[in-house]
Amino acid sequence: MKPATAQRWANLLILPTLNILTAFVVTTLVFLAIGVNPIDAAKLLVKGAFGYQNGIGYTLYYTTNFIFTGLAVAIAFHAGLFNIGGEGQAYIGGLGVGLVVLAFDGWLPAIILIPLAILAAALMGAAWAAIPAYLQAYRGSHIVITTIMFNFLASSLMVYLLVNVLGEKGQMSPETRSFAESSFLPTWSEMLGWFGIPFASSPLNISFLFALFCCFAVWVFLWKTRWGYELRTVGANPDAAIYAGINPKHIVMMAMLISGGLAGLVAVNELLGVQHRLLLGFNAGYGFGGIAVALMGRNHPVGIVLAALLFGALYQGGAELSFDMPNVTRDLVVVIQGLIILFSGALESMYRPQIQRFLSRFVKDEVSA
Amino acid sequence: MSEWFTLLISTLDATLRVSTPLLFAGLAGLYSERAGVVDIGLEGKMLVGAFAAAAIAHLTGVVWLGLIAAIIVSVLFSLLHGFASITHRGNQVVSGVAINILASGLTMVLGLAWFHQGGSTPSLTNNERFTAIQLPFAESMQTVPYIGPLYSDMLSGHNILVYLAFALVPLTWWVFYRTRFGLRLRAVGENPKAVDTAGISVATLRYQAVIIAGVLCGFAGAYLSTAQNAQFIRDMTAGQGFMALAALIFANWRPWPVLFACLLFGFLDAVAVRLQGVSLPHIGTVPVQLIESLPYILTVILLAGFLGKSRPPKADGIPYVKER
Amino acid sequence: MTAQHSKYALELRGITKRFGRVLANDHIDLQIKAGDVHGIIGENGAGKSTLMSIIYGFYEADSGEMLIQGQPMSIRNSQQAIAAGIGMVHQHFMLVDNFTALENIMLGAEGGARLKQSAEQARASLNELAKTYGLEVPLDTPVDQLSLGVQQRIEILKALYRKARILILDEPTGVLTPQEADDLFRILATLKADGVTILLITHKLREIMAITDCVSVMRHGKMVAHRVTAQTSMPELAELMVGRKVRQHVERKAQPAGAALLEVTNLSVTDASGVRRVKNVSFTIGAGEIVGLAGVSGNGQSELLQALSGIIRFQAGEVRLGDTTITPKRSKNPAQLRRLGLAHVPEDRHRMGLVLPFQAYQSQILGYQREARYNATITLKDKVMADEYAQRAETFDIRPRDPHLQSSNFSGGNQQKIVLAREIFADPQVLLIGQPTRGVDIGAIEFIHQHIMDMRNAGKAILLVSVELEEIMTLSDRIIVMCDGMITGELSHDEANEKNLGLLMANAGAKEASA
Amino acid sequence: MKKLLLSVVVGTCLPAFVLAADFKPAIVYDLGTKFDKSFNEGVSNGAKRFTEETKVEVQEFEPANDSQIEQAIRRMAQRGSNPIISVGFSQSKALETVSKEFPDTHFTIIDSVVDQPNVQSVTFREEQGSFLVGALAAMASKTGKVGFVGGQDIALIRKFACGYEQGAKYVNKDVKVFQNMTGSTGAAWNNPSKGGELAKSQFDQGADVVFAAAGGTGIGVYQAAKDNGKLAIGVDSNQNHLQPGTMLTSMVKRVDNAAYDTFKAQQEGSWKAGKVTLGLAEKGVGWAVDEHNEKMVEPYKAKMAEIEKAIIDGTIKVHDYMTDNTCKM
Repeated sequence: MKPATAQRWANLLILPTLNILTAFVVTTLVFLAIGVNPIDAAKLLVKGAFGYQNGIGYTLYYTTNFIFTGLAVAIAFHAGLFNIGGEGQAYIGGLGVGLVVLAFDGWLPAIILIPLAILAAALMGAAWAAIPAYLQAYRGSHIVITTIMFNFLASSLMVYLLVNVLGEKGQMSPETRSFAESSFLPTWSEMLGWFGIPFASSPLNISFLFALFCCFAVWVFLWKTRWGYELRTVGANPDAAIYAGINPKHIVMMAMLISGGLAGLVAVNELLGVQHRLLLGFNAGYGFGGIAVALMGRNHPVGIVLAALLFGALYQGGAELSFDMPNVTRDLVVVIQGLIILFSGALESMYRPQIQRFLSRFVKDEVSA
Repeated sequence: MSEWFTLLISTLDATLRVSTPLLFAGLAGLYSERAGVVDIGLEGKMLVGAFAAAAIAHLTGVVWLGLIAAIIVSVLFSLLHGFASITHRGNQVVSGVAINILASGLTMVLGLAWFHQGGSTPSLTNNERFTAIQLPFAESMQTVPYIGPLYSDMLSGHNILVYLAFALVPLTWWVFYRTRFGLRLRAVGENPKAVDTAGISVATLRYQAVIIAGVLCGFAGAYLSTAQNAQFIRDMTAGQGFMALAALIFANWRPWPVLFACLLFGFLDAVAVRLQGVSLPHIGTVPVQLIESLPYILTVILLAGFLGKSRPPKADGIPYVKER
Repeated sequence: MTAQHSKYALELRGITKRFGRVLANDHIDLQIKAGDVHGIIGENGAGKSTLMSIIYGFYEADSGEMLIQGQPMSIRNSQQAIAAGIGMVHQHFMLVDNFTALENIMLGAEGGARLKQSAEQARASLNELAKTYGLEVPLDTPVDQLSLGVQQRIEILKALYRKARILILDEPTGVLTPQEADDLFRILATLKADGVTILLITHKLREIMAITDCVSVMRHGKMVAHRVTAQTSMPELAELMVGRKVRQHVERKAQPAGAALLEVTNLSVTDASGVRRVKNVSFTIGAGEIVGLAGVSGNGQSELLQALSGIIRFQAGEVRLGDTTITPKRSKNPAQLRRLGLAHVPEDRHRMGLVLPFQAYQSQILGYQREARYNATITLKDKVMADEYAQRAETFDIRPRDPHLQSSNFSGGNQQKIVLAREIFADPQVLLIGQPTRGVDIGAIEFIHQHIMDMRNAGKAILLVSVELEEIMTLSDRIIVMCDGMITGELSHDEANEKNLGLLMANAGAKEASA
Repeated sequence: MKKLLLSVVVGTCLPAFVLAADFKPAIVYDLGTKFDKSFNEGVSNGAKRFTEETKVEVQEFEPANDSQIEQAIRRMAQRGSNPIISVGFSQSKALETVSKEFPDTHFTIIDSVVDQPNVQSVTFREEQGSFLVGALAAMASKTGKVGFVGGQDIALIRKFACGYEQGAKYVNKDVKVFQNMTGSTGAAWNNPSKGGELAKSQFDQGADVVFAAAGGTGIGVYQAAKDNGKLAIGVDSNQNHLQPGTMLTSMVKRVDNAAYDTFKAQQEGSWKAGKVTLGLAEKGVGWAVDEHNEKMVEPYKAKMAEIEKAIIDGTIKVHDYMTDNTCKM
């Protein structure tokens, strides 16, 4: 094997696997600390996530959200940006869905209404990302900080709107009226029903396919188009980008608009697919989950689908776990999420020296200065 | 004395209480970031500190042990951050995010397993908390017009951690600008290579800085659960770590301005509480959400360069790589 | 044998250092006599700086032994080196910009935990040092407000304040004006008189001849020769540096310059910190002409190149490129300039010329990614790109030929060929070339020079910026010289020699050495 | 054959559990935690009482987010739980969906109305209970100023606030009522620091009795009351024991009874679908008197009884905020 190839495999496969394994080993320790048998828990978790149709439905439904936010984080990452604002962008994407559906669901047919709502989700998500992007590109404000701030601002804004403007009167919780059925996305069980295949009812809807399509589109965009080429150039070497006549400011804007738009699509799955109304906090946790997914998936669409599936399974299996193990709550999934971000992200290179040494034992070659 | 004055005093009194955790965390961030280590994880460290303080104070009945536990646990998380970002040169923002998420999950999982109260710790009695202390002459000063209430109602009657937080500001200034450690700390955040070639270990300095940050976050956490409140509750930091980060940026990474930024943000919070539903002349009712968002909006505006120039330490967030 | 040790201030035995797969220092042996000025010469990338960093404890050697004043020492960090009496002035100064000179000098040698007393003590002893060695610096001004010459003095003071008896200077004159360089040599002479051992790293032969007692030559990570300066000559040293006769021959056919393709008039560039880097520069390049731009690095050549290629904006003057006039108001970005027939080989291929994580065939369209032949409606035509790369790899002998290999996995020479091939194949009218052979092995140099000459012969206008006088003199039809942002003179190919170029580069007497 | 078998399994497994009719009660809690010392905990206490009496285990679940609610209810139904108590208004939409899928399962929803033939909807007249504690607060106040700290700013909490204000004004029409909501998101139920600050700001303005209808946030309010030597009123469950001497009383909402009664009724076969509204008359709401506050409220007991009677017989009409989203006095 050539050293370059060996290196690539190490980066692509061995390192990420070791990192995830470490995260799981630590998770096991946490299980032991709270007196839960980790093997039983793992069995239950897997069974809950994949053992029956309804469980699979939920797993894939969560996966859908994580794909969207994972892609959002990844595309910004390729442009050298760290978008922590997925949470807020998803939220404001929901505002787009809500406004469109509430305004038009009385008279527009589904075939027009749904695409319009999807577009609104993406546009509003993008708009919310546009401000930090502009400030980064043209005013040099650090995007990590501004997107954090914009998460809080999105939350305040949505609360204000839902409580004072959009909220349905006489309703307990601050949420809008239910959407008309013309805005509902077909669920998996409905769609399979058309072909005579029975599938248990679950929130899994057509958005999942849409998310997979987005993965493909992002892959084509990043690696097969000149815009993706320019975006990756800016991320990898901003000086080279300027040299190549690429305006990094435009790329920052473009990357963040796409990123925000993708994050906004969480609202499509959640609101058009499942909740059928605009409500508070439907975005909770997916923005930050997206960071873990992107890091774990090495910012590649295929990796992101796999990582999102893992997180979907953790969410669903974790919920299932708490049915049977009173000591286990959803918070354990949060812990696992944190550990994965830690080991796949911050401590990404922890094992690199060892692997390097291991490789050099087998792959010999020397280049002098 | 006018009602307005009384209201002002009570608002300022609240400002001091609300600013205290921000100040601890803001100073923590100051030490860390001036040494070149970005600290998004203030929130998480406060949270684990709060949990440890409440848990240990409850179990031992001694609040000081709770404080020590908070410091130890928070420092452990700091060391984790250091391990990732100093030893392994990982992405400091990612590490911070991980710490926040980990803290949020871990406090709940352990709290639930140990106390079976939905993640909260049992309520603390007054003996297990930091309670108000009266400054000397607070009673007798009460009657002096203006100065009296200012002293007895606003300055007096806080718990020891409040006074400590404010005392830390001049101390930090002194450390930064009058000691060898401060000189090195400021240098390592600007040009770590210069520090390295001067024969000082960059890693050791940065570890020292993040450990101090951990200690201060421990104080902030202990304040939340054993002084301001009397138990730990899920996610009780409620974004204050990020608010502290905003204050730090607003203060342009300098000690005294950190104090003023924290006081400003605390004041806004205190005002928001009092302004709720009140109709102001000419303006009408200001949405509370707007006032609550003000610190964030102000920080964004500052970052955008409309309120002067934000100048972070040059090496802030950049891992120090010695070899080429 | 053991008795002799004491006469060496510093002795290295078998020092080896590896960076990843690159062997930077290969079993280096070196002996430095106490009180000598000892020169180390070698081309860029020969491993000089790495070796010095090892001596200074900044890097730790993988193997080998070091003796200081005859005593074996293991130096693992700079602190130990400082304690052993070693001081170093780095090529890029190790100063904290917003600290004062005093704070910078004290850093790491404060004396006590509290600053105030130690600052007073430091001030007193620094004044003493300044008097002894003629090293006056303003102690209370932030260093970013001081000139590079003064910053260098601060660096020397830093070492002396730490009682250094062995002083290493890494390329000390690269950023200095000739006057500042003279000052430096005067200071070094004083230090030598005081018994300080000095290691001078440079790739400038003139300096070696002027000031050193002994000289060691490095090439490709190895120590290849040791000479007593008085017993060697510049040609011999040059040959030792590059490993064979340097004087290259590139076929030059007489060719009168054609119509002006690039006309620069009164161009001025001010950088972000408000310093004027290029001052009223005017020149013309005709078709079929190579104009060489010589100068000590840091005298505005880089800024001029970047302004001409559209990477940075210029603030005054105008540039005529063919029929197009470019002014500060009607500026053009690099993409627009490329469409106007301007190509640019940047000075630093890693920083600008390539995207290291990209595969070779992707790096090879950098700057041309929007050209129609690479683009289908939406996607890039990978096949066209890869085929084109294969063709260029053949023509330019880029090894390996694999278009899918990551750009970072090519050697420096081959990386440079990728960049050069890209810009030459674009078939520009005007070609800007910066440091075409920096860090490139000898074989490739000749190859690259030939291609540049071929472009000239094909009637292109070429601006060649290089710090290698040899290269400039070999290739250029005319040579213009820059100093302190201004053009100080112009020489024809036949007029130019190292002496008159050197005079122009120093712009003799025109500059003040003060801060 | 395989397909047939599968469909038989799928087809039979759901009703099979129900038909087995072994008695498996279940609760899906409101978002937030079971141990909120008020609403959820009330339901939990009811379940505990039932378990202690009958030795029947109650299956419980605490959902993490909105989508888990529907999942949890469905999962419970699939496992054959019956009846299933759905706690909190945020579950109404989920329950509406799931109840249609399991027509043979009995559901009880607390605090909301779901109009299905197999759902019992239990709501409370919080305004009546709040009126009572408002009256008590006004009586106990020496300054003529009382406070209210709400959790999330939603109609239900405004209903509490409105009833409280009416009660206070009934006793002393010059009374000043300070009202604060902790916030507008779900986090407002769990922010004791903010609760404490809000209470302190009301104390600073002269209030000496404060009523918190704010879930976990209330803990901070009571703590602040204790630290400042003021009085506080608890909510939902009897919270008098939390800070004895500080807690004037608690406005109890007998969700524990609602839960207990649901299970009991199911066990006895008397469970009925439809709307149940529990007010003072039904002892669904009220004010708590126990050993912790007996002495403090002694002077007001007679007057309170009088008001209680007046509300029950309709002499006092307490306006319900939620009927028109305004608080008419």
